[in-house]
Amino acid sequence: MMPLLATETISELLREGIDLPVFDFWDIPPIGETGALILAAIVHVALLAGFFGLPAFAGIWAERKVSARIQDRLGPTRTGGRFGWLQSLADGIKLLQKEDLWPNAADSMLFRVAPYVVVVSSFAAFLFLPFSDGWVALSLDVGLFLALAILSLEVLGIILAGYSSGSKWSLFGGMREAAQMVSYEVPLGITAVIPVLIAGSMNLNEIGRMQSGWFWNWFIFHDPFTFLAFFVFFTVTLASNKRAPFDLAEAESELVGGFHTEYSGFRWSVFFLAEYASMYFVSALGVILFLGGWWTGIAPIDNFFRASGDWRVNYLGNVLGFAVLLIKSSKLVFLQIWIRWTLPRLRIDQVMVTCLKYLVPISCFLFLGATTWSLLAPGRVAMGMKPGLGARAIEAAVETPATESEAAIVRPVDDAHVAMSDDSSMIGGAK
Amino acid sequence: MELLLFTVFAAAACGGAIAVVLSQNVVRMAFYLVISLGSTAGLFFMLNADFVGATQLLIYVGGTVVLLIFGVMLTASGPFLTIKSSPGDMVQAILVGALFLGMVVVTVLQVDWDGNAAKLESRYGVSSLERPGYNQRGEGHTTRSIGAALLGARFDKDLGKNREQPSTGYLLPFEIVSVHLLVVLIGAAYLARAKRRVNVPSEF
Amino acid sequence: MTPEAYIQTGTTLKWLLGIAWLLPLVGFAVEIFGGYWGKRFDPASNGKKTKLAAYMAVFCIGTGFLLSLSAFFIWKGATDVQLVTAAHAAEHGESHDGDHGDGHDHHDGHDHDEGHGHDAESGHDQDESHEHPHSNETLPPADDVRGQSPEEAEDHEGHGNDPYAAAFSGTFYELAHFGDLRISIDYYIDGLTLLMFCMVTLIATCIHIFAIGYMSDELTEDYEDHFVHLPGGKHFHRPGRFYRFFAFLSLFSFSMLGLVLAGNIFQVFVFWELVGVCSYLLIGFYVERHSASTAANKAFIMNRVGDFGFLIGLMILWTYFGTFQFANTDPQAAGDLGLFQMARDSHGQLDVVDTEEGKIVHLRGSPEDSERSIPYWLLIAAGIGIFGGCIGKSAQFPLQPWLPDAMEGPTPVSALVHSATMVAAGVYLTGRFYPMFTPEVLLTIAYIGCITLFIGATIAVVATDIKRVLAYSTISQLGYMMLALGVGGWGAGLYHLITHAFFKSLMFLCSGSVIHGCHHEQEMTKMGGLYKKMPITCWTMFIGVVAISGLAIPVLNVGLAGFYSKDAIVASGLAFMSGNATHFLLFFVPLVTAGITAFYMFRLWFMTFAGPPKDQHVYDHAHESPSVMTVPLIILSIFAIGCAWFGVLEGWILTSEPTHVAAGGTSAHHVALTLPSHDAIHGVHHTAGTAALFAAVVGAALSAVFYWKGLVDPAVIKRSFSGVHHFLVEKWQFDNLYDVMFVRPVHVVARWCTSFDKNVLDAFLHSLSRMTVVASSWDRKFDETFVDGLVNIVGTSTYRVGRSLQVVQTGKLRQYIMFIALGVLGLFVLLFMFFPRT
Amino acid sequence: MEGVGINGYLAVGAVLFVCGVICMATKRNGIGVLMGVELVLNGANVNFVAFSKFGPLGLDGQIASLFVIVLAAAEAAVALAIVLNFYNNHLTIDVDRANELQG
Repeated sequence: MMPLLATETISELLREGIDLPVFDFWDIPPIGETGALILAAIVHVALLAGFFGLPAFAGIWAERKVSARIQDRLGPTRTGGRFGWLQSLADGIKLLQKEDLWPNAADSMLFRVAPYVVVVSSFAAFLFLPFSDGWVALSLDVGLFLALAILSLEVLGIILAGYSSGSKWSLFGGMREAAQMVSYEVPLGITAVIPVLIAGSMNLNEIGRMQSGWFWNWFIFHDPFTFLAFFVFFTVTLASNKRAPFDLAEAESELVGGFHTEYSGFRWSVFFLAEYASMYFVSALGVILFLGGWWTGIAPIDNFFRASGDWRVNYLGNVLGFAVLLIKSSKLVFLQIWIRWTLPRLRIDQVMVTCLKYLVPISCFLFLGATTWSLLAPGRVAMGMKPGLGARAIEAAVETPATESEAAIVRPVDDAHVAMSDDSSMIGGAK
Repeated sequence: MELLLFTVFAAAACGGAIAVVLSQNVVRMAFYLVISLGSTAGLFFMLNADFVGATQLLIYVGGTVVLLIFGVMLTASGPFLTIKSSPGDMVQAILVGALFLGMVVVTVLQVDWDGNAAKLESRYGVSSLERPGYNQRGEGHTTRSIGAALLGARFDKDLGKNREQPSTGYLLPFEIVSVHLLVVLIGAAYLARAKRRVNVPSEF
Repeated sequence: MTPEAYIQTGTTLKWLLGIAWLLPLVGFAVEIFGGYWGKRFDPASNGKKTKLAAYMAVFCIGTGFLLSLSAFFIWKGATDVQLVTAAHAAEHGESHDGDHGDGHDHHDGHDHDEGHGHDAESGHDQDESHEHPHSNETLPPADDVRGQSPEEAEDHEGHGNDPYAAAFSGTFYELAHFGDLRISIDYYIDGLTLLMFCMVTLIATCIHIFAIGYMSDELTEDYEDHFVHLPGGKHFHRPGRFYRFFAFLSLFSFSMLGLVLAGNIFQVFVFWELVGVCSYLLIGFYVERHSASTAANKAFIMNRVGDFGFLIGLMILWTYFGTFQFANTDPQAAGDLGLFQMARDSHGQLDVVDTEEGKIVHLRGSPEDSERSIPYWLLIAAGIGIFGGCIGKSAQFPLQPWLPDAMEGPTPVSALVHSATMVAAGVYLTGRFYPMFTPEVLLTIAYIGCITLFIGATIAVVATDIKRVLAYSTISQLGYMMLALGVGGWGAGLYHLITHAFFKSLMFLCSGSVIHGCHHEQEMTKMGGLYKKMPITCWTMFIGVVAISGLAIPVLNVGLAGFYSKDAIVASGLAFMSGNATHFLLFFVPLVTAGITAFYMFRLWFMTFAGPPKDQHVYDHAHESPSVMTVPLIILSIFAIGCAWFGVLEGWILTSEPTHVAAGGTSAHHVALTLPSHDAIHGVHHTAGTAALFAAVVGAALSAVFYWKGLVDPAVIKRSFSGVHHFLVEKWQFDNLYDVMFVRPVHVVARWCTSFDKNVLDAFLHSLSRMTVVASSWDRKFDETFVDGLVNIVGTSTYRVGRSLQVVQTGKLRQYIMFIALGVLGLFVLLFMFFPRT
Repeated sequence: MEGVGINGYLAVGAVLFVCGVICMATKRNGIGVLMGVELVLNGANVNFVAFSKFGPLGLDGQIASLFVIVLAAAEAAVALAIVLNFYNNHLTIDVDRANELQG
């Protein structure tokens, strides 16, 4: 089957016909592979779309409330129903009703396409996010890699928006965004690679699984370098979301509205939807990479749910994990909002200096440090290989075969791989 | 299903490419380029090359094209810059391109792929498509293999064979590319830094 | 010693001595670069110069001394050598056959440690040797470790006269390996090496310290050299070269220690040349002085003459032995033999066989090449060749004239390089390479030494320059050493080498102190009465004079260092004469020269320190040197007095004596010769000692009569023997002789060559060139019409084609791309046309 | 599931390649030319990966295409720098103006 639609949960069940006890009374016949895939995709998309809208909605509401608390304003706490949550709904309805217009000077095609590019990429990133153990739409070997790649597509939409508006404010906003993002992707990538290095996999589900048990198994507590790396990662994600203090692309005081100056109505709201969704996404990413993912961090609880043979208990455990992930990510989102309303905005040159002169070297140093730590600390496995790298990786691969086919082929020829691992010391330079 | 996906991606890739050719606005060209390259990434996924596809997305779409647009903005002397090419050139080029395409397609169609596979099989004994250690089920878990190959170990070639000398993989090319990238980084920074010419020579 | 203990000790010694050896090299590098760059990087130190270089050099060599000393004690403790004197060596050598475990040997050895007195024990020794009679002819004295089974080696543990049990050899680093040729940095450590290390580092330390004071006038940015006269009556000015002096001294120390430590003859040669270079640099330290630079050249060239012989020797050895290593003493690697082990069997004998092609010497080695041999005459040639190098380095006849001229260098250099260490290296090498010398070579060595010692001593009698007297004295003393080695007194020669080093460097330093005190006045005729002005220098010098003269208290037989060693030499000569009556000169010349030595040394002392001042100006300005110069004098004088007491020193030297020496022997190969055994030498020791002491006393007394009391005016003698005096003042006419023999003939030949060049070769060349001019003028015409025409046609046509192709070069990127695409298309079409698919 | 043979992928590669060539040949905008280069490289990449699945190349094809991608990024950076320089000197990025080397 094709990797593009590989899932671990629903599609497997669908393909072989659902025989879960819960669904017994439904008596659904097997629907064939193609049908199962399509059905699985639809289910996933529906679930994800729901989840995509929710944090955005909650985020906008939270932003309002938090900023009001921080700035000592009373309005947002009073208006719009209890705790003001209706205000967001009202705003949404208002925006939907507005007339869809675009400036004369705009490049109309790109102007219209840009918000969709943003929102599609932001949404697509959720495909790779495991919400609990195995609850992931696409469980890919290159999950983290693809997630970062697709996140970077969001930038493209913003640049297009800025360019096509035909306004100098928008153009400046777009250019700033381009410069900022191209730069910040470097430390983002490097700091994201550090947990990958420790876990030995880019599969986000795998990375999350490796942090089970007590909370000191979380990668943030793995070594001093990962501890620092988390904060660098968090800082960089702030910038990649155009959150204050790095929100130069939409700096109101200088650029009116930056790249979305000329947008209004639904298109404008789509930008915001995407921004809050990706706020949540990067927070969840940080949680999975560093903060133990969906695990509570208290080993007995997690083990109770995992070890149980009953699928219902397992399922309950997954639900608990989902909740834990939500809570952890929400705290990070809250932190982002807090920072936005606390810190003043930087200048564009300061933003670039922060990235290129500080964050890049720091993240490189942390990467080196984490590498060295993994090599030196006994019992830890770096990059899925034992210290010595090189062909010794073969040995590691034999011990933990990546696929069944590899394992099947490898096992009968133990002598051969022993001979090769002898040579490995030569190749790896360990001697 | 596969055919459907292939059709979608191939159409998007080719259509994007043709749109790049026909479009006159640079930024639009970039947008179409993104579509074309992204669809190519989809084709890569279909070809079980998940890592290559992801790289294509990250580096090409996320990096190179953004860089290109950035360049457009740095060099734009007016809004919505278009430098139109003459229709004559267009026709000429499309003629040559069509010839070229025709030639390639004809050549490809003439190749007897099954015959070639049979030849390879007769020469090497086993089917060249069924290599031990390499993923025949085609689930696209190539990341580990590629990573190991870049570090100098070839699972797909060395596993299961009693070979005296393990292959060296791509360690050296990898290092060379690394150094090359560094050189490019410095070179680009040097080339692009702001230089103010005192007097631009009128001739030459 | 067990193999483990052997390896452990060997490693310890290797590193101790290795560090002591390399430290001066580090010092040299730091000093030369630090000194050179220091003043450039520190413009603040304008005019003031630092003594750091000197401290660095002193630190390096001083540390080297401490390391050598500790190495010596480690060696002594590990090998448990029994001290033996000449008399005991032979006895020990054979007694091991019979009574092994009776502890007798040990007892005797210790006796000798404590009480010095040949006479007291000579009777006892004689008894011992009678109990175990041996014949000098066949003589199986002691064997060495080579070729022994391990049990045998253990048997001989702690045996005092077993040289290879107390020697350690090995390799520091292998430089290259071409086929059979192995070029490596080896070491060979035995008692002699260690003593030389201690001696060299101790003396060098003293001289380094002394030089801090002596060279202090170089500590200026503007040094005025009074000996270089520029036109206009001015003197030459230059920056001081304090750091350079110490850098060179450090380099020299490094080279000298390397020479001593060397484990193969090729390495010796390398360091041999290095000390030569250092000597050259140091003699020419005042390079602006014409005399200094010519003296440096002279020294260098004369050494090259000797080294030529050395090279020939090396080639012969390499050709026939295939190795350069001296000996391999590692009991575990018994198969890999060195030079000595190949040449001599386990009894120290050469295996000479008469064949129809002449005498050959069978070489020992691994069983597969048991047929290895070397013609006897080539062994002689090799020995004489190597000794040729020693002649050059040790200033032996006929290459001795360079040494007096070398006194142009600063006095510490004369003390270190040209009296105590480098010139003694020739003697050291002769001693070290002793097993390779056939009796014929030894006889040559003896006669060369004999001639040298007489020439040196006689010239010293008439020399008036204080340093030159000492230089000739050095030549003469080196002759003594060579003579001793030549007549079989191996221990005596090297014994004298050590003692001489102490008192001769002491005297040189004293003379340096005098020269320093008298503001660079070197003529003794302008000195006198200096004992009041510089008492410490005076009395330390007196100790040196007494030591070299070999004076002693007759009844108690207690004397200074030189007494014992010179006695040993004269005794060796006497013993040799008693075996070979034809070679009587080898005893009488040294005996007479002992008297002459005492005469000229006391003459020097009297003229310098005693009597009334001869030049009031010099006298008024003379002053005692600072303590940095006098303290080394006192230290050295202590050694000059006591280093030979109780026979300990001699015993240590004898631990490394080659096996075949102790028992003497006869040879009748080309020259019939009997070499005296230790017994023989010991037997005549008393007689010889008395005679030598008598000669020395006579010489000293005569000197006192002439130069102290003034009872006889030396001028009168000079006038009545004016011919002889002139002959001596002209240094036996050697310089003139060489001028006539070599320099002038070369000039004549050169003139011939010049005229041949000018008249024949040049004419030929001129005619050739004229012909070439004619030919080339024809060629030019051809060139201009045909070749140029052709080239022009090609050029213009290329130009036209290029012009016509210019149109294609549109400069448009897009067109080029079209061209490329079309080109590829065309290529494919061609491909399909000419290579259709089958 | 019916398979798509290698020919389909090769055809896509050919189209991309030819489009790239045409793009290079027709665009007067320097950055447009660059985009053409990217298309050409991409067409080649499709072929590489296709052969890696259908042909004997195996993992080597994928790695080759990886190198192509990485080097294309590097090439884009340098080319962009050149374009910027060109713009600084000519105040345009019309490659037809870069005809100083005309014969």
